[in-house]
Amino acid sequence: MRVSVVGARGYVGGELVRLVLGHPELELVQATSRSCAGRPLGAVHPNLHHHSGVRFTAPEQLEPADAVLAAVPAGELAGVHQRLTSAARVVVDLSPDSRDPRTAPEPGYTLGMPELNRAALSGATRISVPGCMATAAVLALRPLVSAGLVDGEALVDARTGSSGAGTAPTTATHHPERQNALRVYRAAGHRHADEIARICGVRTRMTVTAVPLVRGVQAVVHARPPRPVSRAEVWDAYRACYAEEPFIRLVARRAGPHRLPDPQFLTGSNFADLGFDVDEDGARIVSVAALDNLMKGAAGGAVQSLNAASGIAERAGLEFPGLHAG
Amino acid sequence: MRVSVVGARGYVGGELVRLVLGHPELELVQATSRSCAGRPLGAVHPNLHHHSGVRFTAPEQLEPADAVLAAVPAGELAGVHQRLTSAARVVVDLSPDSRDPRTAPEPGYTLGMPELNRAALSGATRISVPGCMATAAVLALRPLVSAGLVDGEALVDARTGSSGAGTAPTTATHHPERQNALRVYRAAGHRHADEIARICGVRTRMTVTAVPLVRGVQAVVHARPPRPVSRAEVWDAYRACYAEEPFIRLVARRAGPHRLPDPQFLTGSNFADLGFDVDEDGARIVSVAALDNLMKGAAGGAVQSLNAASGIAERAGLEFPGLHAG
Amino acid sequence: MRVSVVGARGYVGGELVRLVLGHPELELVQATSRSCAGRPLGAVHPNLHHHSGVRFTAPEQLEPADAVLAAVPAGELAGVHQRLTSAARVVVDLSPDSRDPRTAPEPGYTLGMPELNRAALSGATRISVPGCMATAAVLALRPLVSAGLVDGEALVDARTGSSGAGTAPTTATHHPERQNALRVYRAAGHRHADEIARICGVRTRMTVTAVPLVRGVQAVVHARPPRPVSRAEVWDAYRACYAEEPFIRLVARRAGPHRLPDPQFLTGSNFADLGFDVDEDGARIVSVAALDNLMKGAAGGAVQSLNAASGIAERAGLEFPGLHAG
Amino acid sequence: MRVSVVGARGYVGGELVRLVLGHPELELVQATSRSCAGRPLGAVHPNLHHHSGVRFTAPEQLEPADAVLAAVPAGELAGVHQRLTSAARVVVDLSPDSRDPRTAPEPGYTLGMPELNRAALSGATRISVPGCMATAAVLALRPLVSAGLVDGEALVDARTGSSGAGTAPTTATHHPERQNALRVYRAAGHRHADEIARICGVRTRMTVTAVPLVRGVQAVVHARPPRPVSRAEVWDAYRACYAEEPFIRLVARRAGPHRLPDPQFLTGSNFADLGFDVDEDGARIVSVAALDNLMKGAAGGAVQSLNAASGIAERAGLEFPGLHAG
Amino acid sequence: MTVCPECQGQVSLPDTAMAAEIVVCEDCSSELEVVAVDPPVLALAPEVEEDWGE
Amino acid sequence: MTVCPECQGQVSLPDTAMAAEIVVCEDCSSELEVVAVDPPVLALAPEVEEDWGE
Ligand SMILES: NC(=O)c1ccc[n+]([C@@H]2O[C@H](COP(=O)([O-])OP(=O)(O)OC[C@H]3O[C@@H](n4cnc5c(N)ncnc54)[C@H](OP(=O)(O)O)[C@@H]3O)[C@@H](O)[C@H]2O)c1
Ligand SMILES: NC(=O)c1ccc[n+]([C@@H]2O[C@H](COP(=O)([O-])OP(=O)(O)OC[C@H]3O[C@@H](n4cnc5c(N)ncnc54)[C@H](OP(=O)(O)O)[C@@H]3O)[C@@H](O)[C@H]2O)c1
Ligand SMILES: NC(=O)c1ccc[n+]([C@@H]2O[C@H](COP(=O)([O-])OP(=O)(O)OC[C@H]3O[C@@H](n4cnc5c(N)ncnc54)[C@H](OP(=O)(O)O)[C@@H]3O)[C@@H](O)[C@H]2O)c1
Ligand SMILES: NC(=O)c1ccc[n+]([C@@H]2O[C@H](COP(=O)([O-])OP(=O)(O)OC[C@H]3O[C@@H](n4cnc5c(N)ncnc54)[C@H](OP(=O)(O)O)[C@@H]3O)[C@@H](O)[C@H]2O)c1
Ligand SMILES: [Zn+2]
Ligand SMILES: [Zn+2]
Repeated sequence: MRVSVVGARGYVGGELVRLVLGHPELELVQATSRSCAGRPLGAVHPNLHHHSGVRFTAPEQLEPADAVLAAVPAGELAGVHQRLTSAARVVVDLSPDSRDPRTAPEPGYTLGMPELNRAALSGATRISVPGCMATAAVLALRPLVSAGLVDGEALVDARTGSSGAGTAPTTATHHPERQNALRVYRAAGHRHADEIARICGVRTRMTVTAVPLVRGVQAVVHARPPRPVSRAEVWDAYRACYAEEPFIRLVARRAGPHRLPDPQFLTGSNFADLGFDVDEDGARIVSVAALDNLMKGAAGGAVQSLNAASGIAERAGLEFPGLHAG
Repeated sequence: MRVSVVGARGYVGGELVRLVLGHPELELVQATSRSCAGRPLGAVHPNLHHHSGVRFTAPEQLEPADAVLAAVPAGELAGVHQRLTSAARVVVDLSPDSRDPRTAPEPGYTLGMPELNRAALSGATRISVPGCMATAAVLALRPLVSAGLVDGEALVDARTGSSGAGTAPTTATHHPERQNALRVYRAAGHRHADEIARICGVRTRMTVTAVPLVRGVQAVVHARPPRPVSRAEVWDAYRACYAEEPFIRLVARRAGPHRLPDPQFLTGSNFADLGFDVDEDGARIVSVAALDNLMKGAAGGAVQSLNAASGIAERAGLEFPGLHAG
Repeated sequence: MRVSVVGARGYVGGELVRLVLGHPELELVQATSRSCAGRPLGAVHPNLHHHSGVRFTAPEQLEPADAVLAAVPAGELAGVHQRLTSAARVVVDLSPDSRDPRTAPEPGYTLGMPELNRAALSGATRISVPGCMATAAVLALRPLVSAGLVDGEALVDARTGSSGAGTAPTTATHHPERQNALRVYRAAGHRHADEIARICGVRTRMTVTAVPLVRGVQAVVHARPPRPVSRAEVWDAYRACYAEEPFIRLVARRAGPHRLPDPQFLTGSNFADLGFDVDEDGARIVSVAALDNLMKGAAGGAVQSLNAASGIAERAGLEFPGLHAG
Repeated sequence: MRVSVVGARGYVGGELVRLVLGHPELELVQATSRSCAGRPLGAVHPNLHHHSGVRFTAPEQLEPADAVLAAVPAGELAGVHQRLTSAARVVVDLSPDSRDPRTAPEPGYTLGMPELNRAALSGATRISVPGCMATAAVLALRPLVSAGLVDGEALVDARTGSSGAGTAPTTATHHPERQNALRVYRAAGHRHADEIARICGVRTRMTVTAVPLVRGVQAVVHARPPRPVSRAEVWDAYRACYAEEPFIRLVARRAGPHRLPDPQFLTGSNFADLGFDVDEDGARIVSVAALDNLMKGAAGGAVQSLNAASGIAERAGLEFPGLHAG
Repeated sequence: MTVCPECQGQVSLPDTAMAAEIVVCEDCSSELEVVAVDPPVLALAPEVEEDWGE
Repeated sequence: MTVCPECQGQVSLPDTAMAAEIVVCEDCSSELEVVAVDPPVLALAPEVEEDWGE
């Protein structure tokens, strides 16, 4: 399958390019950037130095391909959408634009989250990948909702690394300000809360903290069950949803330093780790999801969705398990 | 006032020594360590190299002083308590032992938290400094409780740097495991929750995460008011408690990268920053406290309490405001 | 090819296991650990959670295989060597023991560095992988020596992340001591200097600094040419050695933030990046090598050598290019 | 003494303000910023929140004071110099402009480095503080030169944290690019090398690496003595220069994790730590200097120089010793 | 077959299982200690408290 | 064929090369600016100084 990446200078775009180049069934046609047209990929993404002969091309030069993966900033999809749909039959969008009816350039985008709607994805030609925090929160919360374990609202406490902000330097991401930050930048309210609520069918309140990491999202979901629950019941809820999922791992060790999902082990990987604990009185479930925001939360999720849509083995090109001491 | 520090090889003990040496009214008599007796302070605490002629002495060699500041690990107070009380009229304990009736070597320890019981501290000779997470959580939560803004339970989400674990190396604090950790090491239940609940008079649920920092504690408290509240009401609640407090700063900027309390600016400082936000519907208050676990959360709080107990100006020796880009 | 890993609980061992599991031509037979026998791999290496059914086995239970990859600490090879050679025809050792005639359990170990002795490696059954700092320094220095560009001694300034110290926690690797360290722990003299000198045929002086990273080694080599040189001459020297090398990339950009080799882009990758600059007067060459100490500097180098020895495509199982913003 | 700070929004300016506010003999008159005039200091420097009633004023509003401390970017001094000299009798400049005859707005600036020219500073009214890397390198190198221990050229390997780049965000200081960087951004040649050479009277070659820290500079100087030397001789050389210096500490422990100067213990402090080692054959001296670039390397050095110039005790306002586990 | 004390999943013990042996629940990955063999009883490995910030 | 100003390697310019176009040296990966086409002349992209710690 011949694939182009639009927005390839960005962090998500760089991962898309890396994944396509390493994918057994995909072939990279073009990688676009307005500001770096003509330059080698390695000039921007040093990990891709000498990795491919492809150079950045201007988005205006987009040529026909089988699929286009688009990772432009929020608000920019409308401006390029016509070009994407002309170039390829399948469009996978990673921006928030296609996820919101108010900004979607056309209706009919399918949610790119195989764990939720694998069937609908099969054969889809317009795929919209959810955001990284929404992915983490939804993965953690949905099994609880499905099992009837959430009474009233859920609280989503999301923690995020700096790469979630993209490549544009600002004072907020200036290293001396960010390196040791524990920045509660959204204490109350967050647009992702609505997205999560919509997908999971339960009201959520959200708080977001920027933490001293480059990659990684961790969502800690606090939920009150309608009656006291045991750990075994929560295990059942998770297994009911994810027993067969290729990219979900249940992690809830009772000993050792690494007990619950920690994004440090998922850098570069498409896995999402899920785990939980329950208060002694059974009155609160604390559910934890970890993933790499640029992978399962963006580029990896997109390729997984493209695999699912195109009848390619879902794990193809996405086997990297992450590192210990990475 | 002549002061000795017991447990001076530790991180809290090292800060106690630094503070006593820089304090206009205190004089350092001894600094004890079993393992480093005879060695200069700088051999363990490089920042104190050549800073004082005092060397570590064995705790058995403890000489008379006006006050002893003790920072031994949990469970070790009983073994040294007799020696402390023999050496000095005033004992300030920083371990958890004196805070819990089951482990306190004698009754009558006064809580070392001037913000709560300044009057009781005046003239006190047995002072027990609360833990760093409890300090942060209590400072954030108590004004809400006092103002009747907490309905039911409160949720305390605490984040902590690695120095909270003390100086003993373990796999959990081994750098390759800890540098990029987002480790939810206590998802559900925590004995600090009881301490906080006792002091604040409200049931709390707690989750604790180790984050990639050396110093710093941040407590994010989620509370539901009995009826929708405005930001102004919450401001009132905080001001009612802390308007005159020398070490409490209310921080809730609406612009710029640094809006809510972040421990990065408090390293080495005795200030505790407090701030908050309210959900749009007024149905949740998110309150944030930040402090340096070794300072306001331990050594600084101890010196502040000793100042308060001894009629010394409460800010004496504790003026360092912290750093920007530190 | 059926392969076992001895010392699989360690950081190098964990990477060996990961590489063998992802290698198209290798199959993991056993992974040994004395302390974790019976436990799943994921209990120690969270990235390998659910990745394989293999559990740790005691080294005493080592079964026949085609090759054994051994990553035990310095000084421990002799104690297990008999067991390794009984179990498998091919032994690849990653410890320093087999590299030094004084500690080698038997003569005849071949240096596991295909860039230097690919021919000798073909068919070898005893392979000794050089250390991570030596690998970096040798890769940077040897082309200069070969081209006659080093007059007198060379100075090797090595910088290393914390994973180079292995898994045993000590005060030196305790997170609060290590997180912000710029620790010149070997200012003068270093046993690696001899190893480098021996391989490159030039006297070297060495300084080693521990820097605030988990993974990564960077060697900065300062050399004086016998006469002023141009950049083009140095390019020639590097190309003469490495033009066809599968895992060497020459990196010397003149613009942008990332100009010379930086290990941050090589985490998890087997590539070594090499670059250089020349003083304006042509009187000093500064040559920079970067690699992942656990990969090209250990486990990756071992698998590359095993590939070369066994007639497997040298890049097999080692394609991961590293990450941008990782 | 009444003092104003020009360029107070910057990192150096923020430290100047903090030091003046905490100084027993200095009083802050004004703190200028073009972009933040009218705003409280805490809006930019969160550590100074509520610390003083002073707000930023526009540089055009500069009022008379006894001294002005100016920390504007390179190239900007000329534009404000007239205003500085009109406002105050004493001008201390921290930019590179006054250090270089080609850019100095007037001749007669005295080098602000009491360790070198304390006598000349007494009564000086134009003081130029050297750069942070130059300060570190000069402190390490000069004693060796004075003692005749440097034969030929010296090599200065400087490592720097990100705050050295000031407050302007760029891709180079964008957190995802910088957090794990080991960036040899000046391998060969550097204009500081000339400054160092000029002050020390010996040719130097320089390499500069950006390391994963916010604060701190470390200079590692490699020098060849004309004949083999012993450690004792080098100790003598350092003591001859610095025995009485209030802000120089000689650090060369033979045991423990912290043996040679490490900037991690100097954050916020005006001390410079110096140490060294000698190769076994006595043929190379490796000398290490560490300091806080914003303190001893800028704001602290400026206040120390102002103290020296004004007959104030040199340590006044500069007693903070730094932190352990900071 | 024995029941996992963590998740109530079915754990199949090897015939040769001995007391103190560690078995792993396939369902939840818990490491379980065989505390008795006849009838088989499994127990969770004891939780070790880690404490920061006392 | 033109000579790379960085490494003296041979750089083949496309026939359509225009002034100000960027070409990449296959040998050293340098990005080179076409400053003239007839005869072709290549120049290194200007180095931008980065400065920390002035
Ligand atoms: N970062 C994450 O963790 C994450 C996670 C999930 C989803 N996302 C979403 O993924 C998208 C990309 O995120 P990112 O972090 O990779 O952003 P980024 O680093 O800012 O990259 C944006 C890319 O889009 C290109 N671009 C910008 N405006 C364009 C336009 N009008 N037309 C064509 N190309 C344009 C940019 O290159 P040129 O300027 O050179 O053209 C660049 O390649 C965003 O919508 C973001 O919300 C990000
Ligand atoms: N770290 C924090 O953030 C923090 C915050 C609030 C409260 N605290 C509490 O403060 C206390 C000290 O914490 P830390 O982090 O500084 O611990 P630490 O680094 O482990 O230091 C413990 C100190 O106690 C000494 N010591 C140990 N056992 C002793 C004994 N039986 N008799 C006499 N001295 C003994 C040790 O020195 P030798 O072994 O050389 O004698 C060392 O000086 C603990 O109770 C802790 O819970 C810590
Ligand atoms: N770390 C690096 O960057 C690096 C780079 C190049 C080379 N090396 C070399 O690679 C080797 C391993 O390094 P590492 O960092 O992975 O060390 P490590 O983390 O300490 O691991 C050592 C491994 O060896 C096992 N082990 C220890 N003593 C043993 C014995 N007597 N018999 C059998 N197994 C034993 C340990 O497991 P149990 O204790 O559970 O048995 C563990 O699996 C060392 O020789 C090191 O010098 C390391
Ligand atoms: N950072 C270090 O480690 C370090 C060490 C030694 C020396 N230095 C030197 O110290 C100086 C300041 O460095 P920095 O890192 O603090 O820089 P910075 O963070 O960029 O701050 C520069 C300051 O100057 C002000 N400014 C800029 N242009 C101005 C103008 N034309 N007129 C008046 N004010 C102007 C800025 O505020 P507004 O834009 O709001 O006016 C800001 O307050 C530089 O010359 C630098 O080379 C820095
Ligand atoms: Zn189970
Ligand atoms: Zn070239």
